[in-house]
Amino acid sequence: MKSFEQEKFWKKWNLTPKEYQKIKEYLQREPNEVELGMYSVMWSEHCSYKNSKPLLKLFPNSAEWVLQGPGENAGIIDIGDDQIIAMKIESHNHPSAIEPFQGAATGIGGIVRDIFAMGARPIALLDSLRFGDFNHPQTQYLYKGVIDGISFYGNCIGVPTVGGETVFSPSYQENILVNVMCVGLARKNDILRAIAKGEGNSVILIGAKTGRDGIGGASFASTELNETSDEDRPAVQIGDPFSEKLLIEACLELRGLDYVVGLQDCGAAGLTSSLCEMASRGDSGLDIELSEVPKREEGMNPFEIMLSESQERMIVVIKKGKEKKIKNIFDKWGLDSAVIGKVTNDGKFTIRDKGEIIADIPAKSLADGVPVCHRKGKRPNILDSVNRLDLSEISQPNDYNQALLQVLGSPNMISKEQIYENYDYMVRNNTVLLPGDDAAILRIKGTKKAIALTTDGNGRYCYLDPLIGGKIAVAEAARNLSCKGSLPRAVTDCLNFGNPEKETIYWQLEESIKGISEACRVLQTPVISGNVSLYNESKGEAIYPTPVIGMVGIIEDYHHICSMAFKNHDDLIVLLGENKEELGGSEYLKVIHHLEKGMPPQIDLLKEQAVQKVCREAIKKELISSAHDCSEGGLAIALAESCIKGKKGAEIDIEGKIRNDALLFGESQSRIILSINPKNLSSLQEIADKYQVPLLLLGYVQGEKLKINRLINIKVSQLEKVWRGTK
Amino acid sequence: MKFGVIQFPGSNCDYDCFYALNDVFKVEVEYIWHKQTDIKGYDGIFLPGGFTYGDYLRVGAIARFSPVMSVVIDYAAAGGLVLGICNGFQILTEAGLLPGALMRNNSLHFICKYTYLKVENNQIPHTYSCKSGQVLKVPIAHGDGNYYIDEHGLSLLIKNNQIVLRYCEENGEVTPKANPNGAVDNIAAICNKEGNVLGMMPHPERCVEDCLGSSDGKYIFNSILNFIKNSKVKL
Amino acid sequence: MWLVKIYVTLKKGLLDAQGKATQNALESLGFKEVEEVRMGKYIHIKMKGQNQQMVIQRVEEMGKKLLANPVIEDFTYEVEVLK
Amino acid sequence: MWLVKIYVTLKKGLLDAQGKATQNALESLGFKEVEEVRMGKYIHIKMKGQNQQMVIQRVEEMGKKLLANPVIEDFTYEVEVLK
Ligand SMILES: Nc1ncnc2c1ncn2[C@@H]1O[C@H](COP(=O)(O)OP(=O)(O)O)[C@@H](O)[C@H]1O
Ligand SMILES: [Mg+2]
Repeated sequence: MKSFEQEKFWKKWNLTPKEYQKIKEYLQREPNEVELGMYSVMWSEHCSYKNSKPLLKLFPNSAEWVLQGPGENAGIIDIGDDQIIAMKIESHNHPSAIEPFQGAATGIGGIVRDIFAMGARPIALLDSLRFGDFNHPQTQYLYKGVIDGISFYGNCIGVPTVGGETVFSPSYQENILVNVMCVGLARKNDILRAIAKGEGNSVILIGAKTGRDGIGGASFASTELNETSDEDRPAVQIGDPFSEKLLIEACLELRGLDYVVGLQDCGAAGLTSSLCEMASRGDSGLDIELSEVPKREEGMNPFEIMLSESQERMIVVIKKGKEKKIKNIFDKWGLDSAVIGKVTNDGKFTIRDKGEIIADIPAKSLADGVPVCHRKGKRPNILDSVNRLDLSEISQPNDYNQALLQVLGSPNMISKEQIYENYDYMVRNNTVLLPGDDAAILRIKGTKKAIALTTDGNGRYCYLDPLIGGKIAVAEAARNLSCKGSLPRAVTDCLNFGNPEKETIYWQLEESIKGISEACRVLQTPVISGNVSLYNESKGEAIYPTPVIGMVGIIEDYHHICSMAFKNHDDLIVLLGENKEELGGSEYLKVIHHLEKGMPPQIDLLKEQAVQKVCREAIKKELISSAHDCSEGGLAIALAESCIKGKKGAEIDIEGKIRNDALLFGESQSRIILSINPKNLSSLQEIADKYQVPLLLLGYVQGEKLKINRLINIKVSQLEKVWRGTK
Repeated sequence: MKFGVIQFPGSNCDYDCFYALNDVFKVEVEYIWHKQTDIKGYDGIFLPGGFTYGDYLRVGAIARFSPVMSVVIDYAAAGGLVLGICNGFQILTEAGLLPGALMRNNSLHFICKYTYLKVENNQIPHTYSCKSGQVLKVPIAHGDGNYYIDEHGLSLLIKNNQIVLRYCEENGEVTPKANPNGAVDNIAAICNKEGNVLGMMPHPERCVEDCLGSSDGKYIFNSILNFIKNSKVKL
Repeated sequence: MWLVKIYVTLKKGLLDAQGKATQNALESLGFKEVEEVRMGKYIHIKMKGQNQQMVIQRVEEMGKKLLANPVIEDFTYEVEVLK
Repeated sequence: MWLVKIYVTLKKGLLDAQGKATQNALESLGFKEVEEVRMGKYIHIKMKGQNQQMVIQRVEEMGKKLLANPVIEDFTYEVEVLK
């Protein structure tokens, strides 16, 4: 009888028999329902990484400049002058699919809390978005909702949203991706940690009151979306950016106070997760009294209080006796603060309701005790045919002007101005290179330094070959930074995949991680934080494997930066790198031939690094007028963009050793287009020779038209209309 | 010379105003907490942009009742120099210091971008060093910048020369296309009858250094500084 | 205890961009029978008060002072007793 | 012709930050008798329709499809004849 009942329990909670066994071992008894619920959320993929943990170990995550790798709320690098940058990316895919506005808004709220929990002031946001087919009515609804949600929340809290990406593909029709990245700045001494220690110290809950919203959100994010997901709907929370803004300012006042022990946000799995993680990091225990938690509603039961995902809350642990001082700070900002318990040294997470113990769990078992799943992957057979692409069967366009306009005007290639104009990308007066370029650049006030930021990832490449796709994601992010003049320094990654319990999905995950790891090693950009979002499936169909790479780079002097716009007539246009006959996985193949096939472009990471070095050095020496990396859409699109941005034409003449369509639209890697005053050419050539990078003369900035090899001859004003979607 | 920048709950350009005054123009500046009720000794008061009280209920509606606003009203009545930027402008209209109201942008979207502004009135402290008809490149960043006033009110604004800046094309032409939000008569900034209180939607504090893409905001700041230097009247 | 329902609407003659956008959206979803849409705020207040007249007086005050901006908005309300 | 008044409110239990802020503001203005404020949308629609039942059916559809998001919002409505 009894065991039958229990089985119903753990099944209801998405736990496996093995996990249930393990829980009994930790507790030396049967868990009660509250305890079981807590294990269930903490041991979900979303909180525990039980499927991905063994793979994440492959990432390189240390370097001289890395002060904090994975394991805290955000990673941290040293940028010199006693200053640090904190960064982290996170997904909010499932909530956004169900309630795009609030889902995206609370996604911003969550990632921002991760940053100021480290004691860093949030200074920039980036959003990496994937939606279904552009013309699908559902897509329009989701897309507008997500962008309005980001705009609503990010603008209100006064953190500029300076970059991101937006990709449309039927692969994401039922599972949109909303990944948001936040970057923070602090002095070294201001860094706070999410730790609870020191017997008798006080645990204080600050910010918003706890309500019934979002209960079970973490486990909800760890299952597939299906018909019954509608019933999970209350798992969506409402964001209050005004409270978040106050919370940011109040929490930043905690910096430098010697009685503050630790600071942590309440994210997925609410109090359960934030408290047990703090205890676990400090090898401590906690004794929590639920009746002290400020509640928004009457009659909430212990379970609801422990698992509520009400937004805009933080936990601070302080030295005993300083409670009044903390209260004064939060009172000033009009925020609630309540002492809800104390630190103990028995390693136990004890929860009471009016004194009565209702859960008593070894904190470490909850935070880190999940049995890790070691899975095996298998390459999907379907790739055999998908990877086969016979170019002789692909007809070349008769009219290349038409083809260019078609690719340029396709949803993935057009200007994203209509999106980023919804975001305040200037607040705080640091954005020296605005959105719309390869990367955003923010100066660091009080120094000559600046940081460059980007997010990149190509699901189609990863679908065709996750190893290469993973490498390219990193290489492209780094290239975007290098061609603005910045040295790539660190990565935060968001791994968006299907159900890892399937062998083929696991294979995609494993291969992608291997690719990312290798590229990060070669390009010296350690992974310092990240997030995993699995189970992005519906009706058994997984999304394209989509790792998103967020990257930060450093610029020593913000006067030495370079935008993509052509600046001066009669400048030479040159190409760093080589054009190869590679059309697999290209935007051209998709838009013109409706094919998503072949192998993604090859990548040689050492050559990639050399190309980037040349570009950085040339910018530093002030040799070049513009730089733009060649990526989706190929050479023709990159040239068109530089023309449009600079409102100048270009006359290009390239020796065509490869098919014309591959020349114009192929997506060969490791290429950067520069424009340069002719008098600087020999100096550039020297640098290129030094790193053995091919330098190819393409033509001149000239006139009002883009002309390429008698194939293309279009007025820049017409290109611009198509690109801006105003045609 | 000393300025005050008011900090309301939810202000988020307070820091940028402070930075512009302190770091770029090197004048003394202090934050004024919204609960403060003594604002003597300042040569000018800035109401910065942001989302006071989250813009909940209505933009500027709740902040308008902050304790500090009652003294700002007195300060303005005594002829003190006041500049409300963006949300600050919205608060000033709610408080009745400026006529009209700011409604949702007609696109229903937040808009952040550079705009061009034509100086229509250079006879007030805030535009004292601008040329009449001068075109300034200054960014906007707002969801509710659609200035509304009824016809009678508009005729009074015109008659009293209270329209200070209008949205225009790069060449200074005031056209419907240059109007980013639907504002009546392309209005970007207005002043009170006396000319000592200015409300503007665009953000001059965001363009005071060349590296930020424009430094035309300097004209507004320099106007204020020059005016005060030359008038030497202390309030 | 009293329940007060307050409706804040844009003054007649003002362009109601949100209403217009909603009307267009309804139309494109096939609701062609819709002739006009206007959007406003609905504020639902529970309050104490000795009698209906006093409540009405207070609600009028709230409306004028804070809940509506007379330059662009009108407000109306209904008052009910709540046990 | 019909006049339909639709009220969209946040589902019970969800945070109503607008309502809360408005309540605080009312309180600090001296309206201490206010116990709860909730904010919603008021949508005022003029539409054609053969009879009340048909109108109600269409309004239900509009509400579900566009005017409210059932994940977080409830809606109610009243229907009146207009000449
Ligand atoms: N893909 C990843 N790569 C590197 N680190 C990761 C990755 N996913 C998660 N991490 C790290 O694991 C830790 C826990 O992640 P997460 O639960 O998402 O953080 P939080 O609890 O702050 O939301 C963090 O330090 C995070 O940086
Ligand atoms: Mg966290």
